[in-house]
Amino acid sequence: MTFDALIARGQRIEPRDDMPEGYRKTLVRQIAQHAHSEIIGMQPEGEWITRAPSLRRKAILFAKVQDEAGHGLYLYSAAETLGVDRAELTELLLQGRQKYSSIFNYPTLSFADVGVIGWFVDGAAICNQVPLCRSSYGPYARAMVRICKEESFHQRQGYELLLRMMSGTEAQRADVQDAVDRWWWPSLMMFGPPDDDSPNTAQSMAWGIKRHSNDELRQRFVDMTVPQAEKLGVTLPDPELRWNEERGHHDFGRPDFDELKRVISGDGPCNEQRMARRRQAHEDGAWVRAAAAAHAAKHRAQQGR
Amino acid sequence: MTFDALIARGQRIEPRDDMPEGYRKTLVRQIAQHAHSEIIGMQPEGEWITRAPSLRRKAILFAKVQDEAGHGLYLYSAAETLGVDRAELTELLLQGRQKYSSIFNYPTLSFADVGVIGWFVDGAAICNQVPLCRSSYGPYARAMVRICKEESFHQRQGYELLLRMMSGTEAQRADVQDAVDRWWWPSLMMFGPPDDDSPNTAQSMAWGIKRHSNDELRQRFVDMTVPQAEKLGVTLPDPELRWNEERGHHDFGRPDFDELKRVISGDGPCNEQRMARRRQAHEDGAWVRAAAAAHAAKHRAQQGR
Amino acid sequence: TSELAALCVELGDDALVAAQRLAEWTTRAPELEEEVALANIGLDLLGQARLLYSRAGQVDGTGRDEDAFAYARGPEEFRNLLLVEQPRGDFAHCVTGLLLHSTWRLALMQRLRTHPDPVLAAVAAKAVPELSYHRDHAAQWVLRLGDGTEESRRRMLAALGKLWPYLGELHAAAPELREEVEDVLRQVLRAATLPEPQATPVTTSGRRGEHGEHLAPLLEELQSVARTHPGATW
Amino acid sequence: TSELAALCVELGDDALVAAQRLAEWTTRAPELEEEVALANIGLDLLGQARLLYSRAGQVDGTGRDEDAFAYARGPEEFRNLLLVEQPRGDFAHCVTGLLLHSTWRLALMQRLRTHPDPVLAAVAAKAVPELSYHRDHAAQWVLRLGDGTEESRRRMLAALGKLWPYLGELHAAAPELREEVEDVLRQVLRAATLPEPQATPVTTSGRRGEHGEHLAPLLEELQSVARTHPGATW
Repeated sequence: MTFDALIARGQRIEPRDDMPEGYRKTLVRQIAQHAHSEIIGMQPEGEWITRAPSLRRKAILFAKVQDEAGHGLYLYSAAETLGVDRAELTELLLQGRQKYSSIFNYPTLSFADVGVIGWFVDGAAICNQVPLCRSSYGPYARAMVRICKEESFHQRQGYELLLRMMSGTEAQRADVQDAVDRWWWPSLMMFGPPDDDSPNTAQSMAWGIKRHSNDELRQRFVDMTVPQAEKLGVTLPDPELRWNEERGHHDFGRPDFDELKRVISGDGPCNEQRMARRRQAHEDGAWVRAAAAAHAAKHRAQQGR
Repeated sequence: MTFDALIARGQRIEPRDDMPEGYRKTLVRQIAQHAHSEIIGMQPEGEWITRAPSLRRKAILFAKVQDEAGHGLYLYSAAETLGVDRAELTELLLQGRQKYSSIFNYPTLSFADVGVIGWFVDGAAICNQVPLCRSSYGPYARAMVRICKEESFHQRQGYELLLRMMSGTEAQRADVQDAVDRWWWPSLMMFGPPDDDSPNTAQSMAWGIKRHSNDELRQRFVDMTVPQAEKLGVTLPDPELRWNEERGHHDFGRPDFDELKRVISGDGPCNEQRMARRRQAHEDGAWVRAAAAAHAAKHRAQQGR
Repeated sequence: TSELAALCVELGDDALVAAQRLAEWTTRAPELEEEVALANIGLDLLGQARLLYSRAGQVDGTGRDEDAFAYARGPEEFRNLLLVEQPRGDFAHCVTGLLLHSTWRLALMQRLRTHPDPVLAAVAAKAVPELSYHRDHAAQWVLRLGDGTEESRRRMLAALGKLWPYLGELHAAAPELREEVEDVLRQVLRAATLPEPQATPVTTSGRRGEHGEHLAPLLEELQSVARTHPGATW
Repeated sequence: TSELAALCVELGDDALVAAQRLAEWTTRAPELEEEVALANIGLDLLGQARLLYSRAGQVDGTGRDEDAFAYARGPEEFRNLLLVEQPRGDFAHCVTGLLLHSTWRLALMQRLRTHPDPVLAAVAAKAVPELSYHRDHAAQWVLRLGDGTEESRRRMLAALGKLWPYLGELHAAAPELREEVEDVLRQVLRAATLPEPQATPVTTSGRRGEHGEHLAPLLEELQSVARTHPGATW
């Protein structure tokens, strides 16, 4: 069956199938960006593993950040089925030629941020990604199934941490509200520019790479999050936020999309720091990777002919 | 006047005077070792500048560690009058071919250590060094005058910190006693091996480089320190320590000179750490020193002829 | 007077955080002379911080002493510039940060010498010669490194690229100093044969409490001993 | 039982401190697979620490929970081996430390499976397969690095030179394991074409509370959030 016929029937495209070059390129870019986001996304929370205030929270956070490394691995593998390799994609990231999610360029300032990142950022990621489990590209869709399962687990853990903190001391409650204030708008920006300023959406939807528009997903996230915020006892920092009976959805303010552009183009509070850390780890690890390769080559030479 | 005549009259040897090669070599070794001790000696206290528990203590400690760098500078300059240069001596230190005082190979574990180092280590240094203000070699003697003045200031500040801590909380008093317990014996070892095992002492005394034997200086330190310990309200960890009416001195136990040998030969708790830090700073600074030299050379080329 | 107290706290926080970063250089400087020089500068700034905090505690009505400001506030209460909280970096980073901060602080302190509060005016008068030395020291190193070896030039350019955006924060905090500060910096760069960096200015500011991830660990270390010994005297 | 409690605390402290050092590798590992592997090992050790602390609190009569041991003790109360508190170092240092510690701990836990205390015996039984994996993982890296490139070999030799002396501490803590531990290590070195280091064993020991300067800052970081929020629930 041809590519168009498979897409039309809602069947999956597999690596061996023919596919248009535009489809392949768009997918590589999207999957790579997603993989990079998992890896860079380890940083904002990673610094808190050594500082987690109980051993149980330390174990939960350590495991979560480990899962993110695992997600990165799945996704780079999915990208490799499209004829690129991980080292190549890593180079593109380090040269700033491929992006990662803007959200990870904001600082984590207290342990409450760990909870709010779980609640908002993993929550937004789930809204974005659950539809991708039905992506037209098979390896990507299958990776998303595993990833979404773990991320909803992370989201619950984040929210549960916040519930505990809100039943704690005054200082803890203040930390939670402060973290909510700082992460709310950046989280809304995770869904990308508004639909009227998102030129590639139509093609991606036609190809079955994307299933919903940015604004639809943003609305879904807001509707999901508002009752959780009420239950938690925090205020979302948007005076325009209210239930619209007619639409059956919450109305909400417009995120500062100029800020989103600035952050994506490199001028967020932590862009440089995140890239520097990733680059440093890559450079510091070069001799290790070289040694592993040299050892493997020797070993092969001895064993094989 | 000849070297021997000057020494016999108790007059000072100056850089332009003739001197026996053994005298020169002994002095270079001694001054270099002293200079290295000042520089390595910045490390045990230096780590506490960022942690000092009040701004006043932070300023005092910052200034003290700065003074030690200054002492190193004076002493390297004194050594340079004997025809060696600082870079050369630094190389010898980094290669482990010249030593520094064994005391700096013990760890500083609490802020009380800062006080006890001032009290014991600067106190012992003063006992060692005051007689050196009358050293037969002029530049060394003059450097010692400045250094001793600053060190007795440091000693008073250390002791004053301990007085304050002893009038503080139970935990503070416990920290002081613990620091005293850890630093007492290593401080006694600062005076070197016992006289019957110190082969170079006689020649050094004849040359006027040394004025008192190791055991005499050790006794002086003990006699000076015991009443200070009583006033402070701490116990010196030596069951044999008591006043000997007949001798007019305190009797005290024998330090573990095997430990001293081990620490001098490189196996103290922190030898490797101290050397690694010094080496790292030297290596990290290489490009800066190279740039300064290159800039100066360009500048001279432009200005000159 | 609450404005005066806020100003003293801001300038005190800048000085304390900058001094703390300089203290991190202890035993790590590229040469002994530089150990002495960096400690001198750190001590000057620490001295300024102490006077400014004391004044703040007098005029804000709380009667807090200098240590209350340094040891009993969390990172969210600090108002220091983002410029001074950046991690230590290499020596090019050190002298570049010092050049930017001391140039700006000198221009400000020169004006504050005529502040209506006589105590702040006196602190400023004392600070001016100190800061002139800091600025000159930094400028001389920028010259040497900018016009030294290939490596030192590369490192200077990297440090400039990294820190220049924080000028945006300085200018936002004191627009009236902008021209003077930029003039001085341009002169130094020219003498050092360095191009003026083209960098987007930061829009966040430590003056509004919008700190990065590096301030909290810095204060954690600064306050660690004091906090584990409640009720202690030092 | 006070002996049992002390043993649980010692082995718990080793595991916690080692896990903390492994956590420092997060986002700094040489490749992604290694991020996952080091976190796995860290999580195993953290799990062991939690079980051991809980048991210690049950049998020492204080009823303390796991967090009381981790967060409410100062460095002078920790009994971890000096080996595990050494600063992070490079990756050769990481795998060398892991090899020494896991080889020793595995030998010990194998014996503790028959300890009269059924809880400790169960903890040990659970730990044995975990530690076998840790040891194998470390040994494989020692092989690759020892017999890899010139640089990796040089770094392996440096790491061995640095950490081998701490075997003295392990042997002092458990003389009965010495032969077994040395046999395993010699095999790994031989396979990695590395010479056995000639190093004077350390004579100090973390088991007697004789810690170096690195433990206090490690705990300062580990305990910082917990200590700034007294009375909090997490």
